[in-house]
Amino acid sequence: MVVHEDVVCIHCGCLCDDLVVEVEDDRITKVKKACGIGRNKFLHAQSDTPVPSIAGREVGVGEAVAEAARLLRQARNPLVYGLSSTTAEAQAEAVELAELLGGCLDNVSSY
Amino acid sequence: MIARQQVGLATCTLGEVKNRADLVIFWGCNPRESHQRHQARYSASVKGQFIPEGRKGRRIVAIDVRPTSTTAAADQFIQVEPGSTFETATLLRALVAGKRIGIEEDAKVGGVPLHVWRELAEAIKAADYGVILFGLGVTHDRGHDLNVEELGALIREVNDYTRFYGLPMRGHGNVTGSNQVMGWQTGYPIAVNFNRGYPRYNPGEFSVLGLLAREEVDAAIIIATDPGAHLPGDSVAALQAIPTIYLEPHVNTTTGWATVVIPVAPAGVAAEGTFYRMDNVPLRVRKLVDSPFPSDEEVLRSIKETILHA
Amino acid sequence: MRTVTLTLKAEPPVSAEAEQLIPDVVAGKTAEEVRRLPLLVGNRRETVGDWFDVVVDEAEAAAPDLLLRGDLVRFKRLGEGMSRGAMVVEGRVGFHAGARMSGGSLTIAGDAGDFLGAHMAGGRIIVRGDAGHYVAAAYRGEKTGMKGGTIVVTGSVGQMVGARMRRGLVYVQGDAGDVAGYNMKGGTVVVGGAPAARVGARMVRGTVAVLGGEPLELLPTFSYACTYAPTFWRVVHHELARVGHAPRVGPGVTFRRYCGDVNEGGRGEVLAAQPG
Amino acid sequence: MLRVTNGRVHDPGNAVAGEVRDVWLDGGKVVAEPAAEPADVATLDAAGCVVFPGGVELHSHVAGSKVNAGRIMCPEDHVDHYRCRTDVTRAGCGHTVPTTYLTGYEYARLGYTTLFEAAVPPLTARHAHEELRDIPILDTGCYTVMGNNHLVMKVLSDPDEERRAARLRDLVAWLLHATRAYAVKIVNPGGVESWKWHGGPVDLDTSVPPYGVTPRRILTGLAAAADELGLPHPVHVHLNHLGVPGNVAVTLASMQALAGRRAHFTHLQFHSYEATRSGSYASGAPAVAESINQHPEFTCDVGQLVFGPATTMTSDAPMEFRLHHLHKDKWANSDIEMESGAGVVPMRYSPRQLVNAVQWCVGLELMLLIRDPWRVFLTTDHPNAGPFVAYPMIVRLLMDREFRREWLEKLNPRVRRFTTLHELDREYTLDEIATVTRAGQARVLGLADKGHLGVGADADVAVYREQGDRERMFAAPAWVVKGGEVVVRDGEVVAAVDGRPLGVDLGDPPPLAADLAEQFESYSSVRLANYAVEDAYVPDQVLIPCAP
Repeated sequence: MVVHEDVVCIHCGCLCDDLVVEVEDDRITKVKKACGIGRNKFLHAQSDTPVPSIAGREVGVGEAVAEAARLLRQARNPLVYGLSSTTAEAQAEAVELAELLGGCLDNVSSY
Repeated sequence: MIARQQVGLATCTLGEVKNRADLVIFWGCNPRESHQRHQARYSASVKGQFIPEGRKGRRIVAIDVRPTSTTAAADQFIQVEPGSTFETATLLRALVAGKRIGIEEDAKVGGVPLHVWRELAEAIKAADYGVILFGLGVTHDRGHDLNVEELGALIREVNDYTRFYGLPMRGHGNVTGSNQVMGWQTGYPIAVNFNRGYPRYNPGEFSVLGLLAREEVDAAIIIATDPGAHLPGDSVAALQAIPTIYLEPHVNTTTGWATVVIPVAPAGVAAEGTFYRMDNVPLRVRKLVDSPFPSDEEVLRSIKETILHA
Repeated sequence: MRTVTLTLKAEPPVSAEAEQLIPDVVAGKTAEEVRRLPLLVGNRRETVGDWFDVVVDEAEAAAPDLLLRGDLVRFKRLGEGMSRGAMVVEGRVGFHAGARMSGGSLTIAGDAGDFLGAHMAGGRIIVRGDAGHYVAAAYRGEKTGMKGGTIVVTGSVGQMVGARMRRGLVYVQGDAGDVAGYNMKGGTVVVGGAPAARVGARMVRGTVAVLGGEPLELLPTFSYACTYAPTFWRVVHHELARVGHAPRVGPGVTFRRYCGDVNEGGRGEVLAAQPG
Repeated sequence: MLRVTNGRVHDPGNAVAGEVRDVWLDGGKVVAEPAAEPADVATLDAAGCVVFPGGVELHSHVAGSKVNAGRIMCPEDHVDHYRCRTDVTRAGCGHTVPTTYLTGYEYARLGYTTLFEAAVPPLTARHAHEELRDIPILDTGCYTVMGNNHLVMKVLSDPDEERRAARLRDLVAWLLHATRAYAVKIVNPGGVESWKWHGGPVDLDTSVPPYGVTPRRILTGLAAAADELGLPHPVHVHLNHLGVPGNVAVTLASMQALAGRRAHFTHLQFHSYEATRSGSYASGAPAVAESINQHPEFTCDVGQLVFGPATTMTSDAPMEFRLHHLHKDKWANSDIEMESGAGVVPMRYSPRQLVNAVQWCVGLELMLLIRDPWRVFLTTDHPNAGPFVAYPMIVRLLMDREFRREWLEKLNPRVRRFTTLHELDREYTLDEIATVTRAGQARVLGLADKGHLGVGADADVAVYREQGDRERMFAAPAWVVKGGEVVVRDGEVVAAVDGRPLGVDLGDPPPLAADLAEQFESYSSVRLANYAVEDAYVPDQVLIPCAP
């Protein structure tokens, strides 16, 4: 078992950074100090994972990525949107993608 | 976000609230439900360097349209009518500055008697270090960003008397980071359009609700956000009418209909990187476990590279 | 008199930006030259000819320099920056119509989108229909919106009409949405019907005249000053009559005058026309 | 291998003053001329050009929380200033507060290859590094603000002088290491904390709550710590009373207090005002320049005013609040717990405004009256006194007294009563320009491989076509080479290489003292374990050695 101290919570804008998270066999087994919602977020982080798919058909990640690229490149005005629960590093990639596509870019704080 | 482009915003980090704030006004927010440890860590019961008594050392005021657990725990609850944030903030500006107002002494503003607002204005000026923590009840009330603009003007003007700041109670994990990253890479925090090859900005025109309502986009890629939970039904319908690519770690309603679903490693659990706290303090979230799937960052980079090399 | 007539062939799938379509640009061009003008459709650089039939012909003296036909709701920036000539659109238009315009006349027989006449400096815009939010307003972050000219909207407008305007005249024959005259620095907004809440909020100077009578939902930072028949109204009335849109309320009507916004110095005014 | 040939080389660090000679570059370094002509050599024919080392910017605000607050607050700054994406560059926009990518391209297009962000609060240091990473081409670093830091002030409140000095040294090393920064920055020492207590402006001997230390002690304590740690760059000081008439008194007193210690005084223009009898602005430049002239241990940069739009942004929160009251326009502020503050206010400087005209003259007076070009540097305190893209024009002002006279004619005529600029005839030489824009900066930064073209120097070179109009000459280099690669040709970016982060080698500094760690854990809003910036934010940071 690995105990991670001072873990930053990812749930809300508070980013409480004093969580203790226990991991066993690559599964999160226990979360201490978090609020109820934060604890659930960690405990359920590894469940209910979707499968990569195109129009409901299961595919590999590579194929899904290729189809995503094709659809976006085709579009005249694609929208890149969301970005609320991911890292700044991913957000930066999203910005460049929107720039490359010549599309629109927005996040959840515009309304 | 838009409001600070007109008046700016005087703000502070959460540690300043903790260490110094002797007056805390929760306006249109209910942290006891939505940001559950906020009061204990930063804003109410926490003991600060110059507020050693913690909760007893602060006066807590809650302004909301309905009673909540946050308003119940406040020293004072001012229950206002929906749609009155702007009027209220306007009145407080005038009262703080001692301006002549055009209503009678027995009038109500926002459904609240004038004398209550007078007392609040005096309490604001008498505080050593006051803060307004505002939430969706302000930003989603009639007037939207103008409410924040008016609160911003109030906060600014109170600084002629004492230190006084405002902090938005930002919601999901790293929404603050999306404003910051867009800010330094495009110059604008939201609502950017690259049709001309350079960033242009116009909320309303280039923000998600307007774009979808006017059917101005013909494909979408959504990252780390559930539109089913965030957007109104007609926006979701507009997304369903176009090819939509969805990067998401968990099954939800959107994974059920998105054209392309790409599962990702959840950020801060199976992928590391930077999150920005609601007060713009950046922290590093960690990779605690492995995921069978790549991170958002990796997927987005793959898509970008596929397009670049097509 | 030469008229360039553009007839929309098909509605583009996403919005297009048509700031090239102003008399200043098309004047003197052949039909072929007009067809070759660039037109941004989403992220694609296309041409006017891809989307419009273009005819250039001699017409009667009263005809406009530029006539657009069709439902142009997907076309933004029509008439943007025009400085001369007459332009007529027979149909709806998208955002920013007549924005930054400095002269000439733009007539829209249909509804207009947001930011109609934003930052306008001169000339005339007539909309026979409704207009969206931010008519005559300033763009984000800017201090000053409309600086001159006249805008008439025969229908109603959305929120923030006249926001941060400094000079010029806006006449809305119908109703106006919230915060009409927001943070005005000067100029005049006339609302023929009723404005919604917060009229004149954060006004520094300028006038919002409401013809539809009271009660008004005024902010507490406005105070009643007097009831009078201002000469200024005669001038406004005369100007609106000159452009063919004389208000039904006569030039000698009396108004109740409210001063505000006291938070911004209180030198603005909201006028409410009195019946009779 | 790359050869820059036939150019007149201005390399003041190696006493090369306009001689025609070749510069050979290989493996990212300047190398000696090879004995035999190598097979794979590319040549830049710099005939008719001057060859300078790459420019070094030691004081600019380009990355981090307050800069981004400025960008976000001012969309109107960006609308008419933009660049489209190209095959080699990212899109960007902004005039006084450009986006990170555009910042890198614009600096490179002027011939700059090294850049320092001048004020980073430790709590948001990750943010600064994230932005610096997104500034292409240039090598970058940043300074950590410490002049209102609670831990610093707590240590300084210790009456035991020796213990105080030792503990401060350890703390400074720890803070620099935790923030991955390059130097110690002091901003309005004690004044920002005082503002949080509703206190007025502080003087050198004002006792500042809550620890009762004085700005004098903060200044001298941190200067000594920087010296004793042997940091490559001395304390970088933004003095008290910025922008206030009569502040020349506190400026001279602070210099007196620091006499004998190395110190860099930044944007000195803003600190060199006499007060007129009516309390308005007059130049204090002669006295301040004389003080710098007499103290070889001091350096300064000027913070030259540029007429037109600017965006003021500093950690000096009370100063920004005062500025905001001039126009009652937008104002952003952020108090940062236990450390600092920040303010942002947009500005427009006008030549007809007497105050602005005086400020403009004061900057040039300092540049012309300080005799040693190795100790005064050209900056605009970007974007506070104006945007850095005005450098070519300022170079012309320094090199061309006729041009200066033309400009003086455009100023509010009363300015002659309050300044001495019209009496100054000095004209900078190309060598002196090379000194005040790169060689001097590199030297005071302790960057041995920058700012010169000797063998072993970094292969950062700027080649400008000789022209009588020095503004045009310096506005569009024929070539800029960074790390041996041509990144700019004819004033346009042709390759956007990555720059490298610059830091200082402090070894393994001792951990935070127990009492300070306890204080931190009690009153910070983050855990100590999450405070220090991780390696990921400064990949392959180049560590410059200290010489204690």
